[in-house]
Amino acid sequence: MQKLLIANRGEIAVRVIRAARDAGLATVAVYSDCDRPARHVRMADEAWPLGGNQPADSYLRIDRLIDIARRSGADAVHPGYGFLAENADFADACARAGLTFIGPSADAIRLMGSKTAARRAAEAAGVRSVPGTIDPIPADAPESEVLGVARDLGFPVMLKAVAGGGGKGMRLVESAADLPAALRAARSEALSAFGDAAVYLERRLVNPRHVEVQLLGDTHGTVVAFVERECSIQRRHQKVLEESPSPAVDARLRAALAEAACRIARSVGYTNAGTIEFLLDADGTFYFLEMNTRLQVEHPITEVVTGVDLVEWQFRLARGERLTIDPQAALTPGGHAIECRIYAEDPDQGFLPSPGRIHRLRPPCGPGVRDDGGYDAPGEVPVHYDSLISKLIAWGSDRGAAIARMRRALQEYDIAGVKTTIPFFTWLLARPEFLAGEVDTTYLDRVLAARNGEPFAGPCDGLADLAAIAAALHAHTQQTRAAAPPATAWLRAGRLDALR
Amino acid sequence: MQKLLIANRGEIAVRVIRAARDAGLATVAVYSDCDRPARHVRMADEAWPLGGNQPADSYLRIDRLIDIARRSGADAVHPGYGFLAENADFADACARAGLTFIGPSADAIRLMGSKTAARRAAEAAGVRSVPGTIDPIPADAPESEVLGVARDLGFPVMLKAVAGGGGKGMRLVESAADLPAALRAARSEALSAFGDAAVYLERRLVNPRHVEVQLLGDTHGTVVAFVERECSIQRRHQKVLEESPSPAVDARLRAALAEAACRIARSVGYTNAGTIEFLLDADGTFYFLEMNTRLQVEHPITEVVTGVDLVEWQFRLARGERLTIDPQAALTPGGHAIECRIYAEDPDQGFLPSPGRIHRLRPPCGPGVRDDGGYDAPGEVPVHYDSLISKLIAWGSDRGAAIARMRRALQEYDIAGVKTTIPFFTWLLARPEFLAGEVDTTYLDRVLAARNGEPFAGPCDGLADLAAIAAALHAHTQQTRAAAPPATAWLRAGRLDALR
Amino acid sequence: MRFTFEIGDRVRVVTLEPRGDTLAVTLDGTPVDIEAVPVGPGRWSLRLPASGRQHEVTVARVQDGQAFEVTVGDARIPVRRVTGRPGSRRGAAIDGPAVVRAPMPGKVVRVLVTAGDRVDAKQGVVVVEAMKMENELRAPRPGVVREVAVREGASVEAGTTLVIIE
Amino acid sequence: MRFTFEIGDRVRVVTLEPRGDTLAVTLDGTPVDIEAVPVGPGRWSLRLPASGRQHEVTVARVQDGQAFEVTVGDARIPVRRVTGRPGSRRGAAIDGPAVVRAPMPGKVVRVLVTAGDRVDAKQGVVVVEAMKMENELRAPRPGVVREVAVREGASVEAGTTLVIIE
Repeated sequence: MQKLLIANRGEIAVRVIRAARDAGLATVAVYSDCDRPARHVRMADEAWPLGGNQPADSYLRIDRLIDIARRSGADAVHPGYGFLAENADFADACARAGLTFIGPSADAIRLMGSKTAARRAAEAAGVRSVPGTIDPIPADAPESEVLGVARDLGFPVMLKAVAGGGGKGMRLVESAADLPAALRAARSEALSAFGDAAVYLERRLVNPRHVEVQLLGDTHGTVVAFVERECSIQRRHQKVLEESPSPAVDARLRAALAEAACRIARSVGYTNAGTIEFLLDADGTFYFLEMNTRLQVEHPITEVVTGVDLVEWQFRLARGERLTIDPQAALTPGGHAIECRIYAEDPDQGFLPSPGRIHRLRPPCGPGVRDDGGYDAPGEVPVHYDSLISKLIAWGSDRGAAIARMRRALQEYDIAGVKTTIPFFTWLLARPEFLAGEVDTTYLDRVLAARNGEPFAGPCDGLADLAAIAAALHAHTQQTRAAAPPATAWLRAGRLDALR
Repeated sequence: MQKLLIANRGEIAVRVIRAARDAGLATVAVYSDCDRPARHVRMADEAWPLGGNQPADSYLRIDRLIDIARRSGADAVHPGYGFLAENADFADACARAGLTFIGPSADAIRLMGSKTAARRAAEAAGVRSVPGTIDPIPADAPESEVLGVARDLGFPVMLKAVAGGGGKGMRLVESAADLPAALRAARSEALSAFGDAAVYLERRLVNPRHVEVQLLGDTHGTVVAFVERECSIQRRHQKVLEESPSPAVDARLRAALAEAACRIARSVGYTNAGTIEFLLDADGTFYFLEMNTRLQVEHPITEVVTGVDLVEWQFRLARGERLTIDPQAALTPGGHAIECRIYAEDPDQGFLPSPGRIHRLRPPCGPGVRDDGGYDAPGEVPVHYDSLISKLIAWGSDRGAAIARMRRALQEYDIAGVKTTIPFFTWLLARPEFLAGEVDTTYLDRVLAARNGEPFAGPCDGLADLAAIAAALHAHTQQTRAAAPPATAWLRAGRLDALR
Repeated sequence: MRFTFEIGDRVRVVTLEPRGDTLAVTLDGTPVDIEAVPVGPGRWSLRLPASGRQHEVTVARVQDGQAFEVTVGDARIPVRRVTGRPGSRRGAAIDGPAVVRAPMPGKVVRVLVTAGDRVDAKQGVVVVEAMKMENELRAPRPGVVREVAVREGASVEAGTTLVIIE
Repeated sequence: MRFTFEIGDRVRVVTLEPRGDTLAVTLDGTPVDIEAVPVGPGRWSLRLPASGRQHEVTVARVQDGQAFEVTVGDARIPVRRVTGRPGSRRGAAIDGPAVVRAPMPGKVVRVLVTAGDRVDAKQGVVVVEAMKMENELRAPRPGVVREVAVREGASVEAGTTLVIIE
C-alpha cells in the first residue's frame, strides 16, 4: 500500500489525508465541480475531477472512482463515512480492480447493511435486539398485516427502513391511527434514499440512551472493543454531540457491552473498523440496534480517550497486520472526551442549513482541544452536501474538565460568513440535565420544542450597548473608506486609532 | 482564588488564560504600548496598560503590576516564564499585597536562583553536580585566581553567571589563553543581564545530553516527578526542540533521575511547579545542572505524555490543595511527544529575528497535534520581546509516530508575513542523527556550522517552474487590478478563472 | 456622525465626532469612555478604561444596507441600522416590508400562509426542502402577509422572494 | 503578457495570454497544461491535469517591486522579477546595486567589510545587535562593496542602509 485514494470530501477526507501522511502514503483526492478549491483537494498530493455536483453525479460514481484509481496508480481506497462507505458494490468493485478497500469485506457490509439480517445475526450471537420484526416487511405487504405486527409489539413502535441508516425512512408511530400515513411516508423515503422500500418494526423503548461500541478486527480472528461512546444527544435522530465514556456506564456494564459487541463481530467474521450501536434502557438492559460497517463521524473521542489512532489501524488491518492493542487498555478510559459537530446551520432558524462563503475561520487550539475540520478561510460550504464544518473535540481528566474545556474552545472558535451551531452548543453545555449526564435520545428534541425558537445567543443589555458602538464604528469606517478607494478596510481602520 | 492577573504576554499568557478559563477563573491581562492589540489582551476578560515597550518599562514593572492587581481586584498572579517568573522580589511583593503568587516560595526562588547555592543544595541532597567551583567567583577576583581554578578543573571549562539562565553570560573556554577575554565578556554580560557580575566554573563534559525532570510539589511535603524531557537540540545554548521521553533514558535511569530530582526539591521544601536540569554523560552518569523555579516553555510535552495539566495543578497547589497524582503514572510515558518552537526568525539568515506583521496564520490541527500560539492574523510580532510565535507539539504512540506527525503538522502550518523556523525544523526532522536519537547539546551548532548558510528550503527545479507560473499569475492579477480599483484581490482572482 | 440602531426591541443612538486623533462617542446622548482598537477587518478590541473590561467584537453586514451581525465575545447580536429623516420619528425604526427569501436552492414543500394573514414574529411561513432536509422559514417580524410569491412544488434559487410581509 | 523571473541562478520566461475564459500559459516558450484556481488572496491551487499533481502555492511580494516569495507546498522559493527592455539582454537579470539594510532597530556591533572589498554571496558584512541577539547580516549576492554607510556603535532604524554592494 503506497498511494491512497480518498473517496470522500470535507473533514473526513482531511482526516484521512492527515493519517495517510502520518503513515507515509501518497494521497489522491477526488472532487466534484464545486469542490475544486476545497481544502481536501489542496491538501492532497494529487487531485482528480469526478465532475458533477450532486452526490449521484460525483462522490457516488463508482465507475469514475475506479477509473481515477487506475489512472493515478492508487493501490488503496478509503471511503470515509457516508457516500459509498457502506456500499458493498463499491467494495466489490475495488477488489475487482485490485485495490485494497480500507474497510470490512463486501460480505460483511452486505450482511450488516440489512438491518433485519443484522438483528438476526445479533440474536444468533446471543445478544438481545430491540423487540421487533425478525423479517423485513416487503413493500407490497398490506397495511392491515403491518398493523397486526405493530399491535403484537405494542404501541408506540418505531418504523424503520431495512436498508436504512442516519434516521432516513424512520418514523415514530404513537398509535394504530398514525400507522397508515407513517408507513406510506417511511416506504417512500426508504425507496428514494436506499432504493428499497422494505421496512421493519421495533418496539419503542422508554427514553433509552444511545450507547455504541467501537470495534477493530484483524484478518486473523482477533476483535478488540473500545470504551463506549454515548450519543444520546440527537436532534431528529441525528447525533450532534457525543462523549466517551458514557456517564451511564460503569466498568461492569462496559465489559458486558464490549463482550456483546465482540461476540456479534466475531460471529460474522468482521474485519477492520466498525461500530455496534445499542439502546440502553433506564434499568441498564441493553439492546442491539444496528452495526455501522465503517469509520464513524464521532471516532475521534475514542482516539482521544484511548490514545489509539483508528484510521492508522484501518490502514494496518487492511494490509493484513495483526491487532496488537491490549484489550484491557482499550476498555480503560483515559479521561473523558466530548465532540461537538460544528455545522453551517442557523440554530436560531430551526437549524436551517447556512451554506456559503466562510470569510474568517480560526479554530481553537491549546491543551486538550482537537479540531478536525474540513474548511479554511476563504472557503465555501456548498449546498450539495452535508454542512459539517468541523468536529471540535475536548479532552479532560474527567467529565467536568472536558465540559469546561469544550466551553472555552467554543468561546475561542471564530467563524464568520456562515451561521454555525456554536451558539447552540454553548447553550446546551450549560443545561443542568446535560451537566448531570441525565439525557436520553428524546432529550434534545423535547427541550428544543419547549424553547419554541427563543434565540440561543441574544443580546444582554450591556453587550447591546457595545454592539451599537461597534456597529457605528464599522459604519463610520465603511463610509469614510468609500471616499478614498485605495485604502483597505484594515488600513483605514488603523488610521481611526484609539477612542477615549 | 477568583481572578487571575497574568503578568506576561505572548503564547504563555494565552496558555495561562486558557487554563484559567478551564478552571473558572476570571482573567486580567496586562500589556505594553505595542501589545494593545495583541492576542492575549483580546482573550482576557480585562486588560490593563503597563505603559512602555521595553521589558524594563513594561512587563518588568513590579510596581505597576501590583497596582493593576489592586485596581482590578485580582487575587492571584501567574508570572508565566521569563520576565518576573524567577524574581523573588516580585513573589515577595505579591505576598505583601495579599496576592497568591502562582509559583514556589520567594525563598525557594532566591535559593535556587543562585546557581552556586543550588549546586550546594544538590550536593547536600546527595546529587552529583557537574564538577566545578563551589562558591561564586566575585566580580573583583583577579584573572590569575580564576585561571588557577580553571586549571584545577581541567580545560575546556564552562564559564557561567551565578545569577544566570537562558545561556546569558555563558562561555565555553577551550584553553587558558581564551580565559581572560571570555571572563571579561561573561562578567559584562552577567552584569547587564542580571545586575550581578559573579561567575562560576564548571568542567566541560564531553558531548553531554540535556535531560530535565519536571516536578510538582504541594505545601504538605509531597513532591511528584514526571517523565524526563530531552532538550539536547540547542542553538547557542537555547533549546529549540524538546521531546519526552528521552531516547537515551530507560526505565531504570528514569527512576534514578526522578529520585534525584525529588530529593533536591524535598531538601529545599520546594512547592508548585519546577524543573531540575541535568547533564547526562555518554556512560549514563547524570549531573545536576540547575533548577528552574517556574513553568518551562516546554511543559506541554510532559502534559501530552502524562495527561496532567501542569498549569491547572499550579493553580491547585497555590490554593494549598494536596497532590493526588499517582507518582508511578507520572513516570510512565503514554506515547511520545515532540515540541518545535516556531520563532519569527529567518533560518536562512543565521536565524535573524524577523519581527513584523503576520498576514496569514493557520496552525495545523487534527489528531495528535497541539498548537500553543500567541498570535493570530492580522497580528504583529514586536521587536521588543522574544519572537516565539507558537509551540507546536506532536504526539504519537512512539517516537517514530510523533516525528511523522510533526512533519505533517509543519507542512500544514501556514504563516505569511514573517519568516519562521518552520523550514529549519522540516530539515532537522529528516536528519539521520535526529531520527536515530543520537544527539547531544553540541549537535545542532556543529551541523549548522557545517552547512555554512545553505538555505533550508530552496528551489527544486520542478517546483521552480511552478513558482515562476504562480508569480506570473500574481503579477498579472495585481496589474489588472490596478486598473479597476473597487475589486479586491480575491474577487479579481476569482474572475481570472481556471487555466488549462 | 449620528447612527441609529435597532437592537432587539430597543433603539440606540450613537454619535461619533472627531476630536483630535480620536473620536468622541456618545450613546443615547451620554458620553462614553471607551477605547476601540481595530485589530483586523471588521474586528475591534473594545476596552472600558474605568473597569478594564475588554471585549473582542466583530461586525459583519448580513444584508445589503442596513443589517449587521455583531459578535461580542460569544454573544451574537443582530443590529439593524435605522436611516429615518432626523426629526420625523426620532429614533424609531422605519419598518419597510420584510421579505422572506430562499436561503439556498431548493424546492417549496409547503406554503403555510396566504395573502392577508396576520403573522407573528418567528411564525413559519414556507417550508423549503434543501440539502436533503425540510427547513421551515419564519417571519422576521410580526405583520400582514402582502404577497405569497411562490407555489408549493416550485423550485427556487437562493435569494428568490417567497413571501412579503408588511 | 510576458514575465521574466530569476529563480536561483536560472531565468524563466512565462507568458499569459487570454484565450476565451482562460489564459494560455507558456514557460520558456513551451505551452504548459496547467489549471490554476485562486483560493484566497495571493494563494492558488495549481494542478497538472496530465498527472493529477496538485500544489497549493502562495505568492507574496517581499520588497517593493520586484522580489516575491513563492511557497509551493513547504518549499519557499525566492523569485525576482526582471524588467529589462525586451531585446536588450533577453532573459538576463539586470543586477542593480544590492543594498544590505537593517531588518529591525538595533545597534551596529561590528562592520566586517570596507569599501572596495570583494564579497561572496552569504558572506557576513555587518553585525547588528537587536532583540538581545547579535545578528550577522550577509551579502545577498557576490560583488564589490561600494559603500559602508554606518559606523560601529551606531544605532540604526529598520530599513537603514548599511552596506551597498555592486
